[in-house]
Amino acid sequence: MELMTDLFGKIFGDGLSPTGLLIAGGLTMALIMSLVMALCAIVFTWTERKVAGFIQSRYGPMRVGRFHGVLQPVADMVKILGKEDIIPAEADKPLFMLAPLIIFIGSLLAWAAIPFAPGFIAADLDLGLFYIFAVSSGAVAGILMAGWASNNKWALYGAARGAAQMVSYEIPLALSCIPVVMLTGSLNMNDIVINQQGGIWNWYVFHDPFLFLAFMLYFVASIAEVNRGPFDMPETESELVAGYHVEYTGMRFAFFFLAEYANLFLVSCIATAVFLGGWHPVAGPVVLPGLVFVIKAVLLVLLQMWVRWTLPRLRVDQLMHTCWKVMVPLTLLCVLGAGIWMMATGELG
Amino acid sequence: MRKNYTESTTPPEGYDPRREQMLDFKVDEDLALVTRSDDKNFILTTVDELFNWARLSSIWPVTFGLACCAIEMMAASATRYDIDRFGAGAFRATPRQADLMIVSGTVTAKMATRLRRIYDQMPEPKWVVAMGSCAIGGGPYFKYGYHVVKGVDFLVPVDVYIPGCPPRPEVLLDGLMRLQDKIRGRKGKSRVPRWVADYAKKIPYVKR
Amino acid sequence: MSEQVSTHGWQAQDEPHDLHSELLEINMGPQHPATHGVLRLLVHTDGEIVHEVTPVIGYLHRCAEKIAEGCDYRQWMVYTDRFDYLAPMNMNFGYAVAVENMLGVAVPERAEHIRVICAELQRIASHLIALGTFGLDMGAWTPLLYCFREREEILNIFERLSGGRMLYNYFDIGGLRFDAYDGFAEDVLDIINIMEQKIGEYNTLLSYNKIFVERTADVGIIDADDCYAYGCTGPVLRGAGVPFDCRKDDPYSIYDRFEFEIPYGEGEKGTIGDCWDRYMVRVREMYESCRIVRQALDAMPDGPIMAEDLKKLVKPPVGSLYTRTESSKGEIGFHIFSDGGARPFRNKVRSPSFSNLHVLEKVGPGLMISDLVATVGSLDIVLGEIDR
Amino acid sequence: MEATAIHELLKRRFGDDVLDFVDGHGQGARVAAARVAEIAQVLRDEDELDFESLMCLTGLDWDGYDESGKGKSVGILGYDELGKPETSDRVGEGELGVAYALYSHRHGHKFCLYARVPRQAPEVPSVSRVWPTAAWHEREAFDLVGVRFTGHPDLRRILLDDDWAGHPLRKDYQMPGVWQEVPLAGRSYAESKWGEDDVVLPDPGGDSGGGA
Repeated sequence: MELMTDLFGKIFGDGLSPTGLLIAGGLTMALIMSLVMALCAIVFTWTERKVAGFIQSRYGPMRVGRFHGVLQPVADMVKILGKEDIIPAEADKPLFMLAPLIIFIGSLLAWAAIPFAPGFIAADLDLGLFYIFAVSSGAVAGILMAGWASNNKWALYGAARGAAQMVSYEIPLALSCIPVVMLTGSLNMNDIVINQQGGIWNWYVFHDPFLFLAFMLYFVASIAEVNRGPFDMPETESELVAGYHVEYTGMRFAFFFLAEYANLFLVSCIATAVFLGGWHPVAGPVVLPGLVFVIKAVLLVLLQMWVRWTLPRLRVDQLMHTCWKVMVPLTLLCVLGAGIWMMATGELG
Repeated sequence: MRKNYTESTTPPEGYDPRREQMLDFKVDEDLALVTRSDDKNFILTTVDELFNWARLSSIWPVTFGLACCAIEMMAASATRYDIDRFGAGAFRATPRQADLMIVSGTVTAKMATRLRRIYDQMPEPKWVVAMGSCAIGGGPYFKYGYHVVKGVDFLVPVDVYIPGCPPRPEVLLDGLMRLQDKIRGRKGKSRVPRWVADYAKKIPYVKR
Repeated sequence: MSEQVSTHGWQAQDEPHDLHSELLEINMGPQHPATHGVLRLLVHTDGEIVHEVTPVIGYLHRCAEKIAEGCDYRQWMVYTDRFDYLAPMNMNFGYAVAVENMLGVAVPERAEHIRVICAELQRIASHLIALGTFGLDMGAWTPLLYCFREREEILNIFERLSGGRMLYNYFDIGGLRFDAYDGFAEDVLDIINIMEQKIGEYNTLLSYNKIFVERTADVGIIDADDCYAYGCTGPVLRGAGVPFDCRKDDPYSIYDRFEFEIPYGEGEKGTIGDCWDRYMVRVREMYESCRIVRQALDAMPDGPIMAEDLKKLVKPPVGSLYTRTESSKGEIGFHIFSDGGARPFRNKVRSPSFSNLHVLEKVGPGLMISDLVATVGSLDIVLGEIDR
Repeated sequence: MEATAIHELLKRRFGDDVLDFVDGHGQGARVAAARVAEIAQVLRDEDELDFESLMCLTGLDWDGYDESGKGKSVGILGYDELGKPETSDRVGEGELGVAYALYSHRHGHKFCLYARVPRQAPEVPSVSRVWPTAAWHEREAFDLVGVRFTGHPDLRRILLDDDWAGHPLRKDYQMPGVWQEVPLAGRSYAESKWGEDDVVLPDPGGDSGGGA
């Protein structure tokens, strides 16, 4: 945001008060972030279908928009805009209408603290990482509301599963980032990224074995957190039809749809910033920091898609088992191990 | 019996060797025409046209398999035929998010009310494709089918009829394109090339 | 579960009396991605646990048995295609054998060999769908499309053979409708060679996948006694550790001439008779089918493909006969009652999926919803033959 | 064990309730309908018989059966060319029947039971306690033919809906024109709504089965 306020400061000179600068900069940044979010959702729906096609030895969208169906997501979105909006008669209307917005806003808010490039961060919070986890966990409320308000048994099942799953996986997700926080001594996202400068071996993922394990755990937990295969319990198409959004049509469904892909990118961005050195390239000086950041995040997204289209899905009890009996102890082990490592190598304090 | 077989498969006179090429999508001029007309829609003249383009480009069918034809519907969405190329590969399990109901198979009396309900649950605009002889008019179950509805258009309005028992996936794709024509607002003519129609007329009627 | 309201005095005062939990009644189907067609499962659940499951069938009842009384024996062959539309050749085979047994007709050698080749290829194709859709029930999309990819190759052969892509009407009473085309043997050999490699691919992708094994091992156990009691046959019975196969134990056609094993469940990953065993039986059966096809190709003679002395309108003698053959789903039986006329007096079809689905009432309670989906998937039902 | 020997054995156990031996294709015994369940119990439990598997249970309507074997049995009613149900004044007569096809996995032998019941009171004891698989087969026979199985745990229609009228596999069954506002009658080609514009012609390159 500083970048934006500086920019506006240069443009308007003294014409704007500091408060005005702050508001203008904040609004611009919010706009950019929403656009990035919408754009990534649109791009990733297309990517998902192409990746699925590639894995399944077919093409995926080919016809809409001449080259490899590049306009497919645009067509999807425009079509969804034009669909009839149905609210079931028995549904709890206010909650039904609110739920998609909560999920959408939950993932939108989290974007504020993602550092794409030096200075290019909407809100450079001291508690950045904490803020991200806190805000994005609001999606649980949205899923529960959607499932409850739909007045549909499948939706209720999806919501119950989704709530259990997301609340549980918050813990390994956050815990796996703790070693990094210990190393950096800060929750500020910018600080975390800046501490990783100087080539690939300074990235936290390769700092020590415990951090590598922590990254792996983070990756698995993040897939579960965004409800994608093999952890797509809340929507399990072959069991719960469509899970919590079974009754949603048109634009309201599109919000879920967008939020899913935005979240997908979000968790990848967090992983990039926290473990993969953020905007720092593999080696050499920092060039095009934003691009480097996005490339890393997109690669992670592709990895998630690869996983989704390859693996079968877990059962709901196995999912919880994995979380509480495997991942939480392992993340705690990582915290402990990283601490011991720091003491041994004298990095502590 | 063997004799009949050879008779009916030997190409009659006037058989066009271009046929083999025409079946290949890459050189299919008809398909090229469709894609080229998509280009025209880039220049958006009216909002209507934009929406029509979006609708025809992203027809999401509901996962609604009834009988034999459902397997061909699956085949059409699977590797070789890949209905996803036309943007119609996102099969939605819930009718709330679907645009197209492919009635793929025999509609029975017991299923009729359920079919109607699924249709009612779909949001407008929605389309129905009657796939296969059974969905068109009872098919082979016409004469003694006490439990078979003789055509799904008794129950819901149908946009495209795709004959066959079951229709090949290619024909389903063709039906999808006819549906696209219809959405586009074109006069939906059954655009079978002349040589195909001529060829069809020359197939000898085999009487057993 | 209403009886769980406590009777302790102090608790009864504190809690309102109407506080109780109920079982949730949910309808799985008729339109549901996991029911393999238009099956409806009436499920009573307590949270994720299934308390009671009642299959409701008949949504695809197409009156084929009534139609049988209205058309002659040959004409009805078309409808047998549409019972198990994933394995029409096996259905044709079963019906043809049934009527031939009644007539006492000997089928020419060449026709028998082509029949066996077709039936075994069809078994592979059907098992491919079973594998793929089972994977889909587990949430693995990709294996389904791989399976479809290989299935298309088999359908190619059938299409050249019979003219139909999916429903063939290829077998006729007393033989076959058409002879094999030139190069049939080479095509089949190609497919067999491809298939034997691809099965390994499926094993890597799905069968021995850790998550897949976790999901299917020790789930939905159907033991041998249940199978006998509920009339389960085919891979369900063999998955329960009983090496019973009509091709071997009640031989028809020329199956007694071929060497092949009957794979059966050994509880490799869990208990005998769990979903994984049933799945694996199908995978191994595909290998065995490949073996049979190779032997049949080697032994295939030249000659006629139709029984010589057979009229167009066949009239089996008075009486009734139950004939069973092994389709890809299990024992397909035709109980034909003849009055000596050109039309069957009554054709009863005993379809394997009908009995295989029935056992769900027994094994369903106690499973989780996900396991129920897995169990239904592992039974590999086809609604066309359940409802007929 | 030979089918004749099984018949002998049953004859010794049940006397006159086991009628004559059916030779020819489906070897078995005609039995009195009232004692089917007991006979079934013996067939399953007797060690030398051990029919643990009921392969098939068929319900059928013997109405208008041509006993002479000339194939002159009564025809059934369907829909005519215009899709309207055919009607007839003929009232069904004759008996209903049930046939059981049994198999023993252990001994590898087969046997059939044939029972007939009068049309007015078509009651047969259920064998679903002997072979659980019979439960669904009996429901189907009840549904399509109308044989009532006494002692069945849950005798409802299975394929058709609960409020369906009549039993379709009876020879005098008249096709329904409408059921619960669902039209079941057909219509002629001229009446059909198929607009020329909408009909997609198939590619004659692939003739899949039948179709247009």
